[in-house]
Amino acid sequence: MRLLRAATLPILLILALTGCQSGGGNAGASPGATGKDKIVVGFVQGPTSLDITSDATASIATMLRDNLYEGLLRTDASGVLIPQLATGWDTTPDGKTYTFHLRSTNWQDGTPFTAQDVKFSWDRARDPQNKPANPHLDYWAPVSSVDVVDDHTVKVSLKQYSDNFLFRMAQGSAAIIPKSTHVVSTNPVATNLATQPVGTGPFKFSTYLPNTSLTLVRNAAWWGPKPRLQQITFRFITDANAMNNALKAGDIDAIAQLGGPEQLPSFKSDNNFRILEGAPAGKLMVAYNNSKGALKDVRVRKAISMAIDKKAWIDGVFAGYAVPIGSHAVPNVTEPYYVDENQVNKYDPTEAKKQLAAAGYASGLTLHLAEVSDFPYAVRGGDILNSELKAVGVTLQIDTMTFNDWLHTVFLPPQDYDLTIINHVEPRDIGNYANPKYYWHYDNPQVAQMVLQADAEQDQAKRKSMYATVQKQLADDAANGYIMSPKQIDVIRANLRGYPEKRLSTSLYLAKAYFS
Amino acid sequence: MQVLSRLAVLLLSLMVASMAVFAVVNVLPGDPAAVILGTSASPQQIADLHRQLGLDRPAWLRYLEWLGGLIRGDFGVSLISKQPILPELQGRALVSVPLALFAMFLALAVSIPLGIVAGVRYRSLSGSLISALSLGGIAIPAFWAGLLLVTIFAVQLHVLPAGSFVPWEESPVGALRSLLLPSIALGLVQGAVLTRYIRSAVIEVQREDYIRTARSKGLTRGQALRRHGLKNAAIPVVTILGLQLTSLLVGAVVIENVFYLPGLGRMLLDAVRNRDLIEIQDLILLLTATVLVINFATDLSYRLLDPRIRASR
Amino acid sequence: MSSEVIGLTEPGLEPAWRRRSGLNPSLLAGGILVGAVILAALVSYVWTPFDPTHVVVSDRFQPPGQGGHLLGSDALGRDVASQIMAGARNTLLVGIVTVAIALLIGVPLGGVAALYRGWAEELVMRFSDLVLAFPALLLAFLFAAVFHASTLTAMGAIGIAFVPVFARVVRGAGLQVMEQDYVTAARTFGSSALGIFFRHLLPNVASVMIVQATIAFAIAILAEAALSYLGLGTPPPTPSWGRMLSDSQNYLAQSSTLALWPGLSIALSVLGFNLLGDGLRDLLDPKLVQRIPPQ
Amino acid sequence: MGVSAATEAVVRVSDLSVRVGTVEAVHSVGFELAAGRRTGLIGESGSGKTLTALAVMGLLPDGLSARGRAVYREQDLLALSEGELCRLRGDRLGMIFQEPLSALNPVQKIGEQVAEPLRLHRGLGARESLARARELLERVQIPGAVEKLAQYPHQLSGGQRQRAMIAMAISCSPELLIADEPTTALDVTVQAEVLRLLDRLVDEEGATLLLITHDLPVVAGLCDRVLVMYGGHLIEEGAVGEVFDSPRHPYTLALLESIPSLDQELPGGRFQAIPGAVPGLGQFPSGCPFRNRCPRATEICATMPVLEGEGHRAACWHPVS
Repeated sequence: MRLLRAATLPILLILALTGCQSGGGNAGASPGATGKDKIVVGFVQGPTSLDITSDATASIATMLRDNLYEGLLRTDASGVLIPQLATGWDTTPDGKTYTFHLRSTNWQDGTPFTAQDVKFSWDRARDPQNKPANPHLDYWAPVSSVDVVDDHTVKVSLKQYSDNFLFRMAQGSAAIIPKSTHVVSTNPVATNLATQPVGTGPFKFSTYLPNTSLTLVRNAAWWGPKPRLQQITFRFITDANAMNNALKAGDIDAIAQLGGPEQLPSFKSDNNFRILEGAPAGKLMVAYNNSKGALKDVRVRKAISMAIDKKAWIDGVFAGYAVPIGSHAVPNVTEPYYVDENQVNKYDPTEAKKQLAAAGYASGLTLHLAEVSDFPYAVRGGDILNSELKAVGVTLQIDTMTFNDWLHTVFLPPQDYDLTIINHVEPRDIGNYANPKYYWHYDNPQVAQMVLQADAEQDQAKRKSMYATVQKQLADDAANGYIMSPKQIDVIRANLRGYPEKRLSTSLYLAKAYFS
Repeated sequence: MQVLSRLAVLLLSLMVASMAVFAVVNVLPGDPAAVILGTSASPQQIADLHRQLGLDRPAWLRYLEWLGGLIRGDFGVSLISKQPILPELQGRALVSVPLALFAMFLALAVSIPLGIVAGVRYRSLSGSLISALSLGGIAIPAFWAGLLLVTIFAVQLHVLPAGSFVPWEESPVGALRSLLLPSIALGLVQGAVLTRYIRSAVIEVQREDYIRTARSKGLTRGQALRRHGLKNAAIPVVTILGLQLTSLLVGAVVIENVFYLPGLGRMLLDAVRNRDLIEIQDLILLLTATVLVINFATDLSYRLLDPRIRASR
Repeated sequence: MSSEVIGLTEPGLEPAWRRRSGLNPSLLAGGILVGAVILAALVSYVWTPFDPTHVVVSDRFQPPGQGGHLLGSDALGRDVASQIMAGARNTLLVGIVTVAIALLIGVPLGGVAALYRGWAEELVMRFSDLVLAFPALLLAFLFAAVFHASTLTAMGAIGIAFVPVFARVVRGAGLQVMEQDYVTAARTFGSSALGIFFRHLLPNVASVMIVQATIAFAIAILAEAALSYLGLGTPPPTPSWGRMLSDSQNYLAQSSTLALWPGLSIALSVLGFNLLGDGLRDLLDPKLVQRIPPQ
Repeated sequence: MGVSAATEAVVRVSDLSVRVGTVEAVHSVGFELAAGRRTGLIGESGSGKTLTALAVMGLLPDGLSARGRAVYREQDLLALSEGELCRLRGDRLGMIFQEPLSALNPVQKIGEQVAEPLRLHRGLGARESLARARELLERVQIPGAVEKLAQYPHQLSGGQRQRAMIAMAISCSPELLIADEPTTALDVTVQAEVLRLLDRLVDEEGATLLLITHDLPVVAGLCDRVLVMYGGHLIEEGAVGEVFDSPRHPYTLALLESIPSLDQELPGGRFQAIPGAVPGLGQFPSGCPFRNRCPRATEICATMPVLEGEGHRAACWHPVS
């Protein structure tokens, strides 16, 4: 379960995958920045803070995790957890205690990295009183204590085994921050890391122009092999067209997550560029308020799910660059428990009408859609949904709102809405179904229990089958209108090597990148 | 003396405008915290934000603080980014101001010759053609003109960027290139409006008795228009120019969003979308102040041009 | 703050003898264009080639003329021609409501200023000065931020921005009317202010108002299109020309004609109302038409 | 064509017609302006007298065109190129307009405006021409000429403006001076002064004057000859004394009778308005334009009569005795 706090509002991982237009302007890049050892990468959105442990904007993790900040471990492209600041770790058989052996290295400001920093970082992250709060407070829910064994050894005790724990410690917000320099400033929402980030990674902070660009330079003292790039500039370009054009014009060298997939054909035909079609990530869905009015009736929810033509959405919203999903899981390495539930509630307007009639809405039904106008996918999806629901006799009232409004009316209490289109990009978030107060208001005690049990289950096969049962139940209940998982698509200059080929959205590791 | 009294009126207008902006944002709908957080945020959230914004204090005090801050150059802190607004404002102005100036320059460069030609030859085909074109130009929304220019020069020909901005520090040439299409889109439409006004001013002026007098002295039509007509024609045009600058400013707000330029217009739109009321308050007042200052400048130049007004109070 | 008494386009430049003879080409052309918009809007209530909101993704990006789509289809396979027709409704609605707001507030204000003079007049004039400092779009931005952005905030803002124009024209004309002997006579015989307003003032400013309203209509269309383009105007799924344009911007590479039709519709309607205003001015010959800065 | 003047003609106008669009407003007018003489051109508004003068000067407004001949020193003014005309205008041909406020450039200083012809035709520099302009202003008796040089038209009184206008017109000592109702816009007291000034200057310069006016006493006091126009036709001309004493055309008679008081005795000695109103442009009757208002009109008046007579000529089928 993920908690969102008012203090970290204008954020959210959901921003990540799709060209979100909120928050700030953008800028182009220096022409001819394709120098041998400098790279300019285009991002849709800049971070609101440079403190990776206080900002849940997905872009900050992608830009800074593994490049500037490091964690004890990281996920490689195949989803395998590999050592980073930890050289290795031991687990007790009950899975409740982890002992991390730490690398001997220095912070970018020259002070040594020790176990104290780890304890400081994680104790701080799991403290709900801390401000600014870690956006993923729930990652540390299973943790009972973090103890320093010696300068280079740290022991973490869990209340019970958690399958997700290590995976989550590889995420951005679990990065280790320096205790010595981390002085909380008087500003309640920012630390000194927010403007002067210090990490242990291959690149260190240089300059940050809000809404324009963030520049990192090589950290010569890094523990790993010397990065070939001298400088990385992340440039923020909100609009998909402007971004594509900047790449074509040579202003940038790569687009991290293409905003407008419909423009891919123009890159495909051009030998100067390579399209990196990554794994599907995120769950784009029509979320249902399971506790409201007609939507309490499973037949109505099923009817809406059946009215949705996933193929039309995949083509119309993501130009085909997405895979259909039938439940709350995506077919990629981060969610190995994925099962295909696309057979449930298949597109069938006739059956949808029957279900509605059975539920007593033969003469029609009016539902409200909370549409986030900041997200192109939500706007396009809203138009499609409107047309599809009209075909089965449901009238859609579209209420457009900003993402900020959405957070405060739909996601956070009062959670007053019927339907909303949203893309959940956080991996392994199926646990949200265990929380009946989550904005879907899905309340199924068996599912809730099974989700919690699955995370504590050490047996892989058993765990997998538990998750499969949950997925099946969610599909059968039509808990939400699951539609598709959009693919991670990066477009890069053809002579750029060492760029993560099939990256997960969690980080963009550039220590190995270079121009040929 | 008159200038001083005009200046006093300007300052008074600025005060009133600032009150109006503050009132709309802070007083009219009730609670800015509720506005920022959405219509149905929890009381706890609203109370938190109230404290953060200092809303528990009386409105007049907050108004004075805001105004005092503005005078000292303190524009406050953005609710969303938590960054001080002024530096951002300055950076954005480096995009918007050149954009507006280029567009105005372009509009004048197009409209002065065309307007004069159309005015002098208003009975001939060329004059009518210019007139018809400008009538069409008035009807074209600048943002559509921008889209068409993007289609032609960026999408089809790939010669100019479709948007985004190269900062001046990185490459002045790149920055200019980024501003070229938006300036053209904005300038052409404004130019069409101006052409029309210049044309009618020139036509009107040509019928004036003093032009006939000038010709009776032995000046040719062209000489009479140049020596006696243009300065007179400039008087109504300058008035329009003031209004045009204002609409150009507003047009720039829209066009920046067409070309994704990180200017004041984009900042304003983002602030509106994010309900960053502090930023909105600052930006709207800034733009309104610009409008008022432009009006003031128009008034002054009008006086400079027309001795009749200069003399009478 | 000085507002010029000058038309949007130049006053009738033709000599009187030519103007009187024959047809008024502005009136004719403007009438045809405006008539076409009204016709499209009315017909769209009973018939459009397709349901303008009906999505057929497999049918997207049809070029004009293909698959029964006269003007092609958009990124979701919706029929562009049908959307243009239905969009005309929205355009007219915005124009009508905007002008109505401006008239309903502006005319009484101007009337009060002319009838009562004194501090009432001063108040009205200072109020219009204040509002004039806020261009329509800025006002719309402010409203969108404080209330929820919708067609209503857009129309309200544009309408209010027009109020001073109407108030000033009515006041100006009203002052002239009040000087007339028959009005002075009516007042000495005890006609109420309201009576004078309706019997003498309104009929006298009617022709100015008609011309002014027509020109304001054109500006309102432009302003609403800009707001919808920016996402602060008409919300989906109601078809709107401004929003069609903003949609089309994402697909300029796929279909360059997508940006053409809504833009052309806006431009032609604006042109139509401008021409109609010019023609009406020549026909009715009011002398006090004020200029409204476009956009 | 009868030659009535003993001296040589400065301008000889013949068969001059002016069209306003498709409507003919001045019909085949012909007359001569004898050197050194003063000729009055009278008629009501709309009679075509100003158009005739403007046609001679080549200053007709856009949309109006002139045909015929107006010969000045062997050159037909109507056939000259704009450039050739410009060399004559302001130098050899001067004109004074009716409304001095609108006829002066409101945004240019008086000095500049008066000096302009001198720069143009005499090639004087800024300083010289301004000095000459001051002399001219003094000559037209504008008080405080030095300050006035640097003032704008709106700062002068009506009479001063007209004096400045006159100064401008005579700056190059023109051979022909056309004054188009030079005093109509002025106060009555000022009118007399300006006329006296004009009288004196024309004498001093030895210029030929064409004075356009609807003010008959002015013509009587200032001019040698008089031309009467009605409906775009020249209907009577002759020496002032002859025409005013014994008008031949019923219109001239009516005009004279409509004047309340005059130095000389009027036929009948009463004040009488001309019946009916002057028709609008293009709405005059065919033939004699006055026939619909004329008490003597008969059917034959449907044909336009020609100017007849020696020295004193009139175009009427039924002339007054």
